[in-house]
Order: sequence, then C-alpha cells, then structure tokens
Amino acid sequence: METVVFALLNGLIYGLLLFMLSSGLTLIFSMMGVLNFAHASFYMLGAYFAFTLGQHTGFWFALFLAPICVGAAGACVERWGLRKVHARGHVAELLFTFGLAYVIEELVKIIWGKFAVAYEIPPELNFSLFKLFGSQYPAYRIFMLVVSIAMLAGLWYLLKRTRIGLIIQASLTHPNMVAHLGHNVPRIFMLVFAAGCALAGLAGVIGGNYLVTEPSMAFSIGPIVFVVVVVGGMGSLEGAFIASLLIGFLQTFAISIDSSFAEIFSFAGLSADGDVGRITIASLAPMLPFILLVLMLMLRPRGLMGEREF
Amino acid sequence: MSALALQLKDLRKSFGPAKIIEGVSLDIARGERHAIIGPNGAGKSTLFNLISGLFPPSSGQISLGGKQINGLKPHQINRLGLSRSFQVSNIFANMSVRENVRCGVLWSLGYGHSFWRNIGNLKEVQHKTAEVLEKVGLTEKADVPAVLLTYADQRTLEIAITIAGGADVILLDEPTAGMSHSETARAIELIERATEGKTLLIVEHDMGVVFGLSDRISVLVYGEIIATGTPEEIRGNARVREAYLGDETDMAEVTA
Amino acid sequence: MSKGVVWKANLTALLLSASVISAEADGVKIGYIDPLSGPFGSTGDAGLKHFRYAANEINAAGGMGGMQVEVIGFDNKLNPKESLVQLQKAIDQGVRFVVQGNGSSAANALTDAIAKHNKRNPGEEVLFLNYAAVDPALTNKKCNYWHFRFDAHVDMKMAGLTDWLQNQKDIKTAYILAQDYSFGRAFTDAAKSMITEKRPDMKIVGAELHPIGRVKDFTPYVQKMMSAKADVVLTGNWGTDMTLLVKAANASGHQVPYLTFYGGGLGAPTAMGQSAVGLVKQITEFHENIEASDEQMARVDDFEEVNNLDYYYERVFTLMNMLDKAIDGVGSVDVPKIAATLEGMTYETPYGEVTMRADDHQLIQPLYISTFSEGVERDVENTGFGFETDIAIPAAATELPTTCKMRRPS
Amino acid sequence: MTDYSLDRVPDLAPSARYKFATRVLPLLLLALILLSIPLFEPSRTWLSLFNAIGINMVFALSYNMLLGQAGLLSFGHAVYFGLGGYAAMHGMNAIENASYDGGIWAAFPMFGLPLVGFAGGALAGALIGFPSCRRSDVPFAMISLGIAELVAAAGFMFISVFGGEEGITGDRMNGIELFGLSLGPLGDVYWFIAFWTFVGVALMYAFTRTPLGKMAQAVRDNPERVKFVGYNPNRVRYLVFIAAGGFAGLAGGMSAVNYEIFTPESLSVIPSGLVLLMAFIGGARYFAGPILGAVVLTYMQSNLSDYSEAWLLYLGLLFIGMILFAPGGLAGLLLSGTAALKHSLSVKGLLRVGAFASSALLAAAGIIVLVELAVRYSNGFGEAFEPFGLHLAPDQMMSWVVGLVLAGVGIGALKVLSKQGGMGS
Repeated sequence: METVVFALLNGLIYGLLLFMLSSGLTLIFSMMGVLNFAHASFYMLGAYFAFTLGQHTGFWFALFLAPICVGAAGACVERWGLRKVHARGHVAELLFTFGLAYVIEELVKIIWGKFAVAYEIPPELNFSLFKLFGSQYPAYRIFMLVVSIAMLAGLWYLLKRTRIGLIIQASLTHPNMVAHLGHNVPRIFMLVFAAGCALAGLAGVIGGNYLVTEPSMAFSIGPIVFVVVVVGGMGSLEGAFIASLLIGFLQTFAISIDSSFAEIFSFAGLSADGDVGRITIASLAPMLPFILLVLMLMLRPRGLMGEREF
Repeated sequence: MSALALQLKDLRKSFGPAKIIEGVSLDIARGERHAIIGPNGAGKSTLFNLISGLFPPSSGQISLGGKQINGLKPHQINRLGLSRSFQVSNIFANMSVRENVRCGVLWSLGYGHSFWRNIGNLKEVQHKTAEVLEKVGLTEKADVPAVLLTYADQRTLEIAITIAGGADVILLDEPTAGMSHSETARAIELIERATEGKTLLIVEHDMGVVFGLSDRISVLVYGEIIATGTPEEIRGNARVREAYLGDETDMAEVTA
Repeated sequence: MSKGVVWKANLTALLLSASVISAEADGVKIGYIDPLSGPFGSTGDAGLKHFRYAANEINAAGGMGGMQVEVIGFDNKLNPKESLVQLQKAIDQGVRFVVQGNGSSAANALTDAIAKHNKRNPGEEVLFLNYAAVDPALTNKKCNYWHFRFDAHVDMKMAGLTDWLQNQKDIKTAYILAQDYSFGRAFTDAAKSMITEKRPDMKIVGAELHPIGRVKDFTPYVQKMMSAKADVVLTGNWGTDMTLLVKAANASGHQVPYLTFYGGGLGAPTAMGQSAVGLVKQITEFHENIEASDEQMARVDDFEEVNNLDYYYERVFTLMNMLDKAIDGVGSVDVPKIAATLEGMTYETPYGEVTMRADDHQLIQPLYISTFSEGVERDVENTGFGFETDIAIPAAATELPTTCKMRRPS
Repeated sequence: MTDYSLDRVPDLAPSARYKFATRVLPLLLLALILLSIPLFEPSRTWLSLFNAIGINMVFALSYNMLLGQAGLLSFGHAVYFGLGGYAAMHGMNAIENASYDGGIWAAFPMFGLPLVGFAGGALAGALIGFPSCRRSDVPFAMISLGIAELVAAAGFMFISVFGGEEGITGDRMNGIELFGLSLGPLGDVYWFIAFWTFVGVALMYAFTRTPLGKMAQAVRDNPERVKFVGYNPNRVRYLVFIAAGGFAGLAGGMSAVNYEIFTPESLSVIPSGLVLLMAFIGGARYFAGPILGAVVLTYMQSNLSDYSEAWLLYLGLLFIGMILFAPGGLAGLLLSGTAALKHSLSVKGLLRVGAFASSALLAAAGIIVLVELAVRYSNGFGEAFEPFGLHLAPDQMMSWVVGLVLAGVGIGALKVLSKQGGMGS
C-alpha cells in the first residue's frame, strides 16, 4: 500500500516539474511552431544561474533573479538568432535550436567546469517535514509542489484573465490576424520566447538541486520534454499538464513495480533467464515516454488536446 | 469503354456548415473541350479538387471512362488517365525544366520506382520529354532551374507537366491567369496543339480563351451549374447573363 | 559544372591531410583511459591525479629504469567503443602501458583489444594494468597474459563482506542493489550465492539492477528497500550512483547498515552526513585510519594538500611501484620481459606484503572492512567523520582459486 | 510556328564531355586518391583517421539521401547504422564459430560483412520506416527522435542481441581471406575501408541518377505535385528510406570490422546528431557536400579534440554560423566563391573574395582566442594559450582585449561586406 502512496506523491512532484519545464515550450511551440531543441538547455542555465547567484544572494533571492536572467538570455537568442531563421521555415528553426543546444552545453562546461556542481538544497528547507509509513518525507519536495502549483496558477491567471494573456492566446493560434489588429507580433514572440525560457529557468532553479546539476542534465531530460509537448497537443497547456502528470506517474509507478516479464507472462511459458523474460517493468521506465510519443504521433498527431495538427 | 470520358452525378461537397458544391451533374464526351466559367468563389477549383481526388466528395459519384473514381487517391486517379494543372504554379522548383517534365513522363512509361536503371539511358523517356518540350516551346530553356523561369514560362511548364504523362483527360485550372494578351494568344494555340484528340476540361476567366477553345461551356454559380451548352447558347441564355454578368454592358463585351 | 568543383575541393582536402607524422619518443609513457567528462568525470579525474602524483614521486627518485615517466589522460566517457578509439590514439602516441579502472565494460573491451593488438603487431606489445575494474571474468574466463589486476575482484571482496555477515545474527533480510552491467551482475550473483551459502537462514528480499549513470533520484529505490523491510543493503554502486543513492537514503532516513565496495570516497561521504555513522561499511585495501609509518602518513598529507583531494587509491601507488621495480629489473621498455618479471612478484607496501599471482595475474593483498564513524583521528573529505577498521583480512585469507587458463606467448 | 514533325526532336541530353566531366571524372579522382594514400606510408594515427573518414563519408551520404535528396529531417539515422553494425558483428562471430564447427558462414568472407550490414540497415529501414514515412517535416523528425531513443534504450535490455553496456565484440581475423587481406593490421583494414567507401559513394551517386532518385528530389521540392504525376509521395519516401537505411547499415558494417566492437550508444541520438551536422555543414544541397562535412568533422572529432577541449563549441558555432549565414554549407560557400571568381575575375572580384576570407579568418581567430582563454581560465590550470608564439595568459587583461578586438573587427568587416552584396547563397 505504501508503495502506491509514495509513487503517487513522487509521480506528482516529478510530473509537475516536467510541466513547469514543458509549459514554456508549449507556449513557444504553439505560437511560433518552433520545437525548441535548446529548451532543456535553458532549464540547465536556470540551475547554474541559481547556483552562482545563490552563493552571493542566497537561495530565496536567486529563486526570482535566476529565471529573469534566463528569460533575458532567451530574448537575446530570439532577437539575434531565431528571428533571422524564422523566414526559412520550421526545419531551419529546428536545426538552429539543435546547434544552440550544443553551444549552451559547451559554454556551461567552460564557465562552470566539466563535473557536477555542488548546488545543494538550501539548509532552511533541508529537513524532513513528516513521517510517512516509517520513512521521512523531505520538506524540499513539498516546496517544489507549492512552487509548481503557484506557477501553474500564475500562468493560468495571466493567460485567461489578463489582456496580455488574451493577446498571447490569440497569437497562439492566429498570429497573422493579431498582427493585423496592430499588435507588434514579433515583440510578442520575443516576450513569449523569453517567458518560456524563464519558466524553464524556474524549473531549473528548483529541479537543479533536487536532481544533479551537471552539464549533461539538459541532454537527459530534453527528449522527455518533447514527449510532453507533442503528446499534450499543439497549443494546449491543459494537454501539456495532463501529459506531464501522465508521464510522471507512469515513470514513478513503473520503477516501483518489480515484476519481470517472466512473472507476468508466465502463462506463455516465458523463461526467466532469457533476455525478454529478465526485463522488469522497472527497467522499462525510461522507455515509456518514447513509446507514448511514437504511438501518439502515428495514431493522433493532434495529441491529447491539440487543436491544430502541426 | 463508354463514350463518356468523365461523368459527374449529383456531386456534393461541404466543409462543415459551408456547402461548396451542391448537386453538380455533368457529362463530358470523349475528345470534347468543355469550359467551366463562373464568378470567383463559385467552387470551380473545389470541383477540380474533387475530380482529381484531392478531397473526397461528401456525396455523389465521379466516373472516369465509365469507371468510378470518387474516393480514390490523386495518384491512383492520375494513373487511370486523368491529369490536372494548378491555378498557382505547382512545379519542382530546384529541378531543371527538363527534369520537371521528365517527372511527368516517368510513371506513364512504366519506370515507376525503378532504382536499378540509369535515367540517362532510357531512350523513350528522353525522347518523350524532348517531344513535350518541343510542343510547348521550352526546348531552349531545358536546363534552366524552374524557379528562375518567367511567370508565363512557369505557367507553360505547368501545362507541359500536365500533358507529359499522356493522360487522355486533361484538367486545366486557369492556365492563362495573369498572362498578357500576346502570351494568352500563344497559350491558346499551345493548349489546342497539346490537347489534340484528348478530352479537355478547362476553368478560365478570359472569355476570349473560353469562347475560342471550348465545344461546350458550363456556368457554375454558388456551387450549382445553372446552364450548360454550346458557346452560342450560353451567350444567349438569360439566366447566365442575369446571374453571372449582371448588367447589359458586360453582355456587350461578351458578344463582341 | 557546379558538382565537379565540389568533388575536386574535398579530394584535395583529403590529400593535404595525408602528410606523415609519427610520434616515437623515448621515456615510459603510461596511457590513463578513463572517463574525464560526463557523470563519472570527477571519479576518473581523481584516479588521474593519483597516477600523476605517483609518476612525479618516481621521476624525483630517478624515474623507471632511468627513464622519465609520463601519464597521459584519454577520456573514454565510460564507453567501451570510445575506449578502443582512445587505445588506438594512445598506442600511436607511443604509450606501452595502459591503465584503466572505472567500468568493467571498458576493461573487457580493452583487455580483448590489447591481446589482439599484441598478436597482430609483435614487437610493439602493450601491457594492460587494471587498478579498479573488478569483474571476476578478467582474471578467470577472459584472463590473458597481457592483463594484470591490482585490485581484489568481486568474489574476493564479497567473501570478506559475507564473512562479516556470518556473525550478525540479528540481520535476517538483505536487499541487493547494483548497476546494470557486467560488474553489477557479477556483484549480484556473488552476493546471492555467498549469502545463501554462509547464511542459509537469511532471506534476500530484493535484488535490483538500475541503468548506470542515469538515475538522478534514488528515492523510489530506497522506498522499495524500506517497504521490503530489508535489515541490510548490499550495493556495488560507485561514483555518482553511490553519491546519489546515499543522498536519497539520508533524505529518507533509512537506518540500516549499507555494505559497499566504494562507499568510502569520491563524494559519497559528503552526501552521507550524521545519519550514516555506524551504518555504512566498506571493504577496501586502504583507508586513512590504518596505522602506518610516519613517512607514509606524511605522503598522504602531502598528496591531499597538493591535489585537495582525499588519498583513496593506495593500489595505484602499489601498481606504479611494482612497475618501477619491474622496469628497473629489465632495464628497458621491453614489454614481454616486463610482464614476465611482474608475474609472481612480491612487493612490500606500507600496509603489508602483496604478491602478483602468476597463473592469473591477480594481485593478492590484505583487505580491511571499516565503518563510517565519528571521533576518528583522520576524517574523510573534511566531513568530521572517518572510517575505522572492524576486521583486517590478511592477504592469504583473501585468495580464491582461479579458472584462468592463460596462453603464454612462445 | 513552323510545322514540326515530332520524330526529328533534338536530343537534349547533355554532351558526352559534360557528362564525363561532372559524373565520371570525380569518381575516378576519388579512386585515385584512395589508391594513392598508402603511398605516403601514413602512420597508424593517420590510417585510423582515414578509416574513420571513410566510414563517416558513407554514413553522411546515406543521411543526405534523406535530408538532401528527399527533404526528410531525421534525428535517428544512427539507428540503421547501429542495427547494420550489430548485424555485421553477429556475422563476424558466426564466421568465427563456423571456422570451428563448420556451417554456411564458413564460406562467407569477413570482407563481405558490410553487405550483411546493408541488409540489416535496409531491413530496419523497412520495418521502422513503414509507419514513420506517413508523416513528413516536423512530425517525421519527432517520430525518428522517439524511435532512436526507444531503440537505444532497448539496446541495454536485450543483452543477447545488443550485449548491454559491454556491447558485442569480435575478431576480424577469421574466415576466408579475400584479395590476400588478413584484415589484421590497420594497413589491410585501410584497403577494406577504401574499397567499400568507393562502392558506397558510387552506388549512392548512381541512385540519384535513377527514376526513384529523381522522384525523391521531386518529393523534396513539391510533395503535393508528385501526387498528380502518378506517384504516392509516402511510397517514394518509404523506398528512399529503406535505401538510406541500407547504406547506413553498410557504413555500420564497415565500422564493425574497423573497431571490432559495437555498443548500444552507437544507436542513440548523439551519433544521429553528429551525422546531421556533417551533412548540413558539408552542404546538404549538393551530393558531394556531406563528403566535405565528413572530412572536416571527423578531423575535428579525432584530432582537434587533442588541441582544444572546446572543439564541440567550435562545432556548434560553425553549425549556427552556417544556418544563419551560409545555408548552402561549405560546398555552397566554395561554389559561390569559385563562381564569383570565375565570373568577375577582375581585381575587384578577387579583392571581395579576399576581403571576405580575411575578415572571416580574423573573426574566427578572435573567437578562438576568447574561447581558449576561457577554457584555461575555468579549468584552473595556469598555463597560457600560446598560438604561433604569442603568450596569452588567461589572467592578464591584455590577452582578453586581443581576443575581443580581433573578433570585433572580423565580425564588423563581415557585416559591412555582406551589406554590399550577398556572398554565399
């Protein structure tokens, strides 16, 4: 029983972290049709900025300053790079961001060094909040939960209840019409791109010390963010939310199930020492998001909640 | 093989609530040159898209040479001998003019997906391509990349690709759109020579082309054919004049 | 004409790069092939610092056989194929002694490749000195004349840990966690067989393999151990996988003994903290609180001061000193002769005598089981905690029979 | 319009001299190069570099059959390289076992393993290509990424097929010898690689001259129109996908014999990324572009990485520079350079090309100085960056100023020059 509770809690936290990361990308992808390969790199930049700023100004101040710096970096990238390539179509943009991911990873290696950086959980959050079935539950995880839900509410409020939100939502699906209505769409693009990167930066700030802050962190989580955005569906934050929770639960539940194929398919006489028999559900965990991606792209390219097929 | 090259029976098409084609029926005999005219937004291009298989019809039937083709994919319809051109030049930009026409020729000569033959040695392909280029007068520009052609030459190349496959039913979607007067005259003569002995269905705004080329004309207004007949009947038909041409002055220009 | 020009351009580029350079230089070149980037980069970098310190010491004392020693680092990113690419580069730079330790997968690829290289290029033989890859197969089924191992292998270390388990009657259930590759599988098999043999009353409540270097949060694994009510955890994890496992155990307050091979160094102690005191045990050939001569203690302090890194790999110095002794004996970089001299060599280390067993090239050395404790003379990674010896196992007691049938060059 | 009788139609095929010059001559030159390299007695380092270049050439060209010829952007092309390579590795072990206990494999020469690789790659292309070729552009790219991650993860699970972390190893000195090559020392392996590189390049070039090859280019230019000339674009893409998978498997087979080991990493997204860079930096629009890219990138990967730790940064910057300023790639730059020279051989033309080249060099030098200083500064070792005798220590301000000035002047000049008139397509 307790494994189910643990899996639910951990799955929720991992899912929300994934959502914070992919919400920015969903906004950018649906408005500019750009699948930003370097989005996870901005998540990494968020973690590294928080590490450096945190040393001078403490964690709490870095929690706000780091995403803003990442957003500024995103704005520069859009202004001097992406905008030039925009005219040449989505494939050129995809390639541009692909190159950008290499450059950002190498710059991080040069500035902060090749190995993991000691970006620790702040001491004032480093205690166990409550005991659950005999095992302590660290407070930092609940803090992550709180921040991600606050971010979700803020994003929802901004998009659904404010004028800027209205303009952004309109430009999500009909950028040309919005331009004709007199809004400077390129600047909105830049703002949305910067906001998307800032969101990824925020995810980096709170995810960086929970996981490990190292130059290859972007590369390991990058593809999973794509899965969330594509499975969630083009232009739909609700879709991305459902998809990230789905993947969060799928992965944490899979890790907690130990039965191997041999046990499950014992009726089919699968031997336990053969290759297929030895595979446990836990070892399948890293593959689940991609199985979902390929199936979704083939059967329902719109994704769960997407309006447009990209 | 029935005498009819193309037959439409109560063809309908709607995109959601918007009904674009409402109950079009049309019989086109083999070798006939049939023009479809009508105001903008009457559904002419949609009709072409239905016949060529780009969209499946909502209801009704299309049969080519007696064989039912509605619901088939464009390439299947093309293989049955129906080839169409596009209102906006739809050519292979980075390939040369000769290569463009050659793409139109390849399937009809049975070379399909072959990856073992050197295209240079396929004599009939080279010959047929040169023949088509000669017919449309693009021989000098054979090695020019299609993207660098003038607008009129691109329209000519559009027609060349359409007739290259040797299909016996040709659909031309406003072939002379945007052409100057002299270019239009040359285009009419080229179309006549290119579609000798073939069935031609043409959508056109230029009345000179329509009345010069077609044996019969149908007038399409808001998705319905309001009249079909020889050029003279159409010129005299009251409903056509009232629905399509509005007041007297236009009528004068038509009868000139 | 456009295509023609492009062809001619890159043909000339190919021609230009065909200029001939070859790098033969005298002196003893040692190729260190281990991860120097990526998740295990810091582990590899620590090993390189040990080898360079040893090389400086030997050079100061006149070098190996009068020749200066140079240690060149090659980054294999812990990937077997990259290891072979780097091996090729090392051989081309004149390296005749390859040292490696992180990842038995890379070691298996290297030992096979070096044997083939020596067979195909007589006169340019290369020796493989393995300081930490502990897959038993390397000195049993897959042993070969050109491979020497200076670390006790999995079964030898597991024998020590399970001996300790024999007299812990209050421990009833065990959980085994290891990385999913040759070493991890050997660790799990050895643990299962030796526990059922020495403690038939104990029950193994879980045996799990996780992908190496890819798990960022071990909390689900720790929670699985807790819900399985394991009294003891046996783990072969090393580098970042060890650090993160211990970090998760600390965060979840998992209060059971952890029997490890590599719990005592390279970042793990800093992640343990107070809750691990008295619980985390390791079996190694060295830890800082084994008493030794003052001169040795001075060396340890100097190493830590020069590299601001804990003195951890004593076996690296054993390896370098035995190689030094062999080359001094042979007098030149004649690899087959050096290999013959190394076979059966005994050497007096500051922590006891060691011998390189001739029939499988496995070093037999004393091992120590120690516990992470408070109030010790020398702490680890200035955490205030250090390791204290529970049991000292003499070299002879660690010896296990071998199935190696080595083909010796004629 | 005079009257034409249509049988006297002018033969429009290009003249025999033109055909020979642009098609047969380059292949002969390539053969000449491959034959002449051993005459220079290259050391083992250069031999292993050439072997790697040969393998990457075939791999990059097979990738360009998708990107350059059929307009399909794939992020998972290493899957077919890897599966072909694994097939060849299993073939190698089968030959080794057959030499003890007999069997049909005993008759198969080690030299022919790339064919096993080709079959493996093509089969994988057929199985995986069928569902993914129904989409194009971004969805196709995403499916290829998903499949690459799936197959790489599966690589660690099916130990008997992929060998887990250790991968599958083998010994190429078994089975019957062909052309007297024991494939033992690297010299023999060079001939093996040279032979298969030439076969691969020639066949892939021939493929572009076939009806299917031409229709692939048509699908790249205008998939819509292809439907109306009797071809199903998805079917054309699928067939090209199988061929590209086959040639990637051929390169995998060559790599299997060269390295005698294959690990699951070679299936993942990292090698797929590198081959994409090779094809794009080389010039995806031209058939020979990826060859240039393969030579440059393989050299950077194996040799440049010794001189500078930041070689991947240089690669990334070169790639982004190409996308922004020269989408035609190196081949594109080369062509417009020679074209500019040929057309306006005047002094002004030469000056322009010279000015462009020198300002580009200046900018590159500035960026290199800045990056090398940053690398030395961050890794904490004190030793300075000494290019061509200059002594630039990372802690002195002067060295950073030198870098900034060089880069600033270079980039400024490039901006000014490019405003005067486009350079590089």
